[in-house]
Amino acid sequence: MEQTSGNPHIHRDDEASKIGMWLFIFTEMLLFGGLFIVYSIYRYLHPVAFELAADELDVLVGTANTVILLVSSMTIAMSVTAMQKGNKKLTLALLGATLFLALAFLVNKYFEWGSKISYGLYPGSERLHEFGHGDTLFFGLYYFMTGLHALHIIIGVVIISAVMYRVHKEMVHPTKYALLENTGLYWHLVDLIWIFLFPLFYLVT
Amino acid sequence: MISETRDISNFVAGYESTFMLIFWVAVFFIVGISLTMIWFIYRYNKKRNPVATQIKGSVTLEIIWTVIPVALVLVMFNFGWTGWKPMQEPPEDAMVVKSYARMWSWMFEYENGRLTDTLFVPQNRPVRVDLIAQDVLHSLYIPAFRIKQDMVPGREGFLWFEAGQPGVYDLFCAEYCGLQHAYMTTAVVVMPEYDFEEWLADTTQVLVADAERPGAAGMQILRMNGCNACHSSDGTALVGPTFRGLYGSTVTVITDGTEREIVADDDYIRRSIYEPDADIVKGYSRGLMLSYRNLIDEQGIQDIIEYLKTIQ
Amino acid sequence: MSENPTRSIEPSYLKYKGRYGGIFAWIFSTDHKRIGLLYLWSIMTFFIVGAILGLLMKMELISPGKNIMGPQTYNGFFTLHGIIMIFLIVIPGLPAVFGNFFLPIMIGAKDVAFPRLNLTSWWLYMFGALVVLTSQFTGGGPPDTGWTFYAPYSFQTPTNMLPAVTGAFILGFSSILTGLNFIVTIHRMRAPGMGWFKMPLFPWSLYATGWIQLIATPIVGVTLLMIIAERTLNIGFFDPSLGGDPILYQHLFWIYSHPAVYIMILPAMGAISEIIPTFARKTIFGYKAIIASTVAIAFVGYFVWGHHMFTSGMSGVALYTFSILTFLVAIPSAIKVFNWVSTMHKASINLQTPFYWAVSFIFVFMIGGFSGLVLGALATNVHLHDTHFVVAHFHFIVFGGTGFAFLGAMHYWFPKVFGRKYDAGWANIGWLTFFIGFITLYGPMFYLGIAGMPRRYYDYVEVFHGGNIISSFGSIILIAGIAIVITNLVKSAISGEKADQNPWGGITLEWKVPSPPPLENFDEIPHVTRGPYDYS
Amino acid sequence: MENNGKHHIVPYKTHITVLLGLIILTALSVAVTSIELGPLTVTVALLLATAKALLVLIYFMHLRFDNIIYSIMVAFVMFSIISIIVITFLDYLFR
Ligand code: HEA
Ligand code: HEA
Ligand code: HEC
Ligand code: CUA
Ligand SMILES: [Cu+2]
Repeated sequence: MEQTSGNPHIHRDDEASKIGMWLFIFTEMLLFGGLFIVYSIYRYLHPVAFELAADELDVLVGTANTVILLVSSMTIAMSVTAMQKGNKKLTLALLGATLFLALAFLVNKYFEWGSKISYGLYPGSERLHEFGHGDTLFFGLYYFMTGLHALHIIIGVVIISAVMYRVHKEMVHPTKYALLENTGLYWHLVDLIWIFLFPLFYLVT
Repeated sequence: MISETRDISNFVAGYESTFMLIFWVAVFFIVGISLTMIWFIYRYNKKRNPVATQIKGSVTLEIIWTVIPVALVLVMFNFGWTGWKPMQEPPEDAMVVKSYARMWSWMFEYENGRLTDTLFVPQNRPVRVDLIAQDVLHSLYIPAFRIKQDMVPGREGFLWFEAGQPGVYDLFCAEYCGLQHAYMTTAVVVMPEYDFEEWLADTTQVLVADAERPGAAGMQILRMNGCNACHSSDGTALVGPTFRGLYGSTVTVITDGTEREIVADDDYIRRSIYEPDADIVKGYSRGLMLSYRNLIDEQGIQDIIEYLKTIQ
Repeated sequence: MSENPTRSIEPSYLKYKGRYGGIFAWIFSTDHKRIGLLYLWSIMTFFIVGAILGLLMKMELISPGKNIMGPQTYNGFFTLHGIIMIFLIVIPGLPAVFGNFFLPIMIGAKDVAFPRLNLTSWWLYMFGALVVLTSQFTGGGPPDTGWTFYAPYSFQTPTNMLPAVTGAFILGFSSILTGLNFIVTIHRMRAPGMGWFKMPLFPWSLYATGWIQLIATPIVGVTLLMIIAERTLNIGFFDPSLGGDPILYQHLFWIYSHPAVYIMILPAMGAISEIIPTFARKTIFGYKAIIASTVAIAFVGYFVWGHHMFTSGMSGVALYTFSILTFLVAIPSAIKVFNWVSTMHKASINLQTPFYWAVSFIFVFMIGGFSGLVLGALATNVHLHDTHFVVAHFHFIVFGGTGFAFLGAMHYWFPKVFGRKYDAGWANIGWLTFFIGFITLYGPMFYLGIAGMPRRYYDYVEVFHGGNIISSFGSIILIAGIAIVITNLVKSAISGEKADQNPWGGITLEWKVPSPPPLENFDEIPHVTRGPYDYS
Repeated sequence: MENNGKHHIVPYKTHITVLLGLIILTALSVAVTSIELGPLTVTVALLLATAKALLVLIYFMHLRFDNIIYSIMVAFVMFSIISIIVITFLDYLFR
């Protein structure tokens, strides 16, 4: 690999990859930042419709998903600690837990979306257009933002699986675990975004 | 086209003074700095000055050339703001004209319900133009008056002015709005107050010269609604099919995805105008032509058909 | 391999053998210099396409009525011209070509922080470009919205918007990754001794640019995603008939696209800040002031986007704020101009082609900049918005600013990049022709705009005829100029005279390595003790 | 590069405490919704969310234990996001 690069001694710089990861996180924050602008403007323009539409969403499911993500955030943070302490088994177990929670989140989301859609609430649906502009926008944003967020979760699942494999093969080990750390950062970002999505869509009714 | 007279509209003065201020500051700096550079290049050329004097910088100078430009731009800003502010404040007693923009034609409606495709206004009287866009963004722009305002569908806007000189001025659509954007132009006719009143009261005129011809009323409707932007009467296909030879011919259309042949009779014409997306003429795109249900009444449809018959 | 009699026995980056041969030795290379050249060739190709489109538009506009194309074609042309020029040329332009090539060398590093990511950026760039270009030949035909994709027309036009928008999205990604890479490189890989304030100004400008790329580009990314969703799912984000607000689209678009104009100009200013001290043989005047102004432009430039929307019907408060911020963001540019000119004072000027480009850069930049001030003032903007005055403004400052700086940098670093000298006589003739053509082409557009000719007009009324003739005529001179410049450079790159390590007597680090540099730039990472322009 | 290798190890206990804090805050924000606070609802919800976000940033994402430069960058980015939202609202609030 290094030979192709024509650059035989790329030296390792964990700090650099961490800065890189943070910078990437910033771009993600702004990506969602753009959507938060859209959300807040339309909420401001259609306050009543947004509040009523938010009632349609199931607070219980939302809360459950919030807790799921928070716990998963903790497990992945702990897995870094476990790695630093050289406990491979525990690292794998914690990562496995994270993965499991991520999947649980997705399953939850799947049923949530499914019930909304079967109820006739999806972008471009007749029913939504009958409801009026505010609802159309609310649900448009709901699907778009939670959809984009779910996409990030799916990507996260892939990455975490890859990291687990590498931990298992000891390509990631107690003196070289930048990859694990960065995956953790990414996962926390996914959590961070949800922390804001949750109240904005489910709570402020 | 851009006239030198300052009273051509009430906003010319604000524009001119702002422009001139920035222009002269610009001339001063651009000429000054360019000459300085040329002088330095000449004076401090390698040949004349083989050894450079190393100067790291000067805080005093940095402050000077920060503060002076800041002061200058604030003045410029203020000119721009004061020139713009009155545009937001139409007088209460302004005459109101409603303007409708759609791809790619203009229509103006006066207080007494009269409709035209050219904007007629009285001299020396404030006119407020309400802006209504019916499909996409447009922008009403009268260069001679130095005014422009975008027309946003779903939201009402306005602009106002007071014209000072009788005459005919260009009116452009300044926001890109698709194929015929460059042809979405018309004129503003400024008339002395008295002439204007007379013109406005006279609701009988329908292109007097042509009134006798069969179909003249229909043609007038086509012109007024801007149909000619997309439909020619001479056989050329524009955005939509030509009207020439349409009436009574057999048209291939696509209805709900299936192709069929249909004779262009009264019903078909009516449907084409009221529900353009119901039958899409083969080879053309849906969604371009909008329904004219609220704009053309049954009488209008009959007049149009009358006209179409004349160019069969 | 006999390239460098001067010092190194290592083969130059142009010659070394990697794992692959032929073209693969380039398109799979993670060497920052090869990637820089990859960008150079791709950008040049696209530039020729975009420029020819510009030329054809000018031929259409030479007289009223139809000359060589219909309105549909014309609308497609300025859209593609704008997309190519902005997203494929001036945004990547200096950072991707010279940034890639020189950033590591100038800060004394062997490569950028993430070489493989760097190669990925190029691939994304090419892929995005390809996707944009497919829009021309498939579906409903070339997109015709202008490069701004304003809603709601961009949802309604039957033309092939999806590939264009998707392509722009991918290009944004490529741009973000380049910026990210540079920031990390600058944070982590400066040579020992090179503190932040011993870093040359070109890397500084790339650092500021990197930040703009990082925090502005995602906004347009998500906006473009929304357009895609809108066109495919009919959500209604910006569709007034579903309650959406088209003005909000404009906000989002310009939140990115205004900072983007500073992505274009900052590296250009950085390059000028390298050229001037080298040929003046003198420390740059006000090194720290220039850094401060770079950072200030990047920062304040983030909050002025609304000046593109003065006539859209925003609130008065918004107009007030945006107008005043627009004026304030001009100040750092002014500071730079004054510092550059002061650097020439008591210098010892070696008058070479790059210096001509630099001086003419300052000249056209001032014209473009002041016309920007005219547009930033509310009363004048109302009249001039969306007229050819704006077209003149941005060609002066984008093509004039970034373009002149690019060509200046091209000549300046040419010996380093190719290890050969360009033909100075032809280079100067090319510059002069180019300069004259440039002024003739775009100068009259100011007049046309003041007279009221709207932009994106396929056809116009007779009063605008005169100005358009001159302008179209200018475009022909300009081609001649560009053709001379490009031919000269291409010819010299192939068969020019060998250049030595430091033809201009520059003292930044890139002049301390052989021309062309070897694979890893430095045999030994230098230890920096002096300031970047310390000529004493 | 000097930073390679020396890393602060966050004990498991800290993680668990933080999680507890997060869950309490979540419960709080759900509980608050049932109280009628009028326009304050959004503010309270966002304040609670911000508190949660800070916990995640500071502890889970290690900002507290990392070089200060990371915190500065995060603050700068947050500031940018908030500014563009505020500036956009300058248009909508005063229309
Ligand atoms: C490289 C890109 C670039 C740069 C650097 C700039 C720089 C500036 N631009 Fe420009 N601009 C564009 C690219 C750029 N622009 C593009 C592409 C568009 C059109 C987009 C589209 O609609 O398609 C546009 C459009 C545009 C508009 C919108 C016009 C409209 O559509 O209505 C405005 C309005 O304010 C504006 C203003 C400015 C200002 C004030 C600056 C300032 O930063 C300029 C500062 C420079 C100087 C002032 C000159 C140097 C200073 C001195 C010589 C010292 C003396 C100075 C003083 C006394 C003040 N620009
Ligand atoms: C970097 C940016 C850039 C550059 C360099 C240019 C270059 C040119 N542009 Fe550009 N232009 C834009 C960016 C740019 N443009 C943008 C962003 C828009 C707005 C689009 C929109 O409205 O959405 C625009 C719009 C625009 C319009 C307005 C359309 C309208 O509103 O109606 C026009 C009209 O004349 C025009 C003309 C030209 C011309 C004649 C050139 C010329 O300078 C090109 C000159 C160069 C050549 C002609 C060289 C040809 C080269 C060769 C022949 C090669 C020889 C090669 C070898 C020997 C190897 N452009
Ligand atoms: C924005 C462009 C546009 C405007 C303005 C427009 N049309 Fe059309 N029109 C079309 C297009 C495109 C079609 C073909 C697709 C279709 O059938 O909907 C069409 C089709 C038609 C047809 C059917 C023609 C045929 O050959 O079968 C009629 C009749 C018609 N239009 C009448 C009108 C009238 C009357 C007006 C003005 C009041 C008008 N149109 C304005 C674009 C337009
Ligand atoms: Cu209507 Cu342009
Ligand atoms: Cu701008």
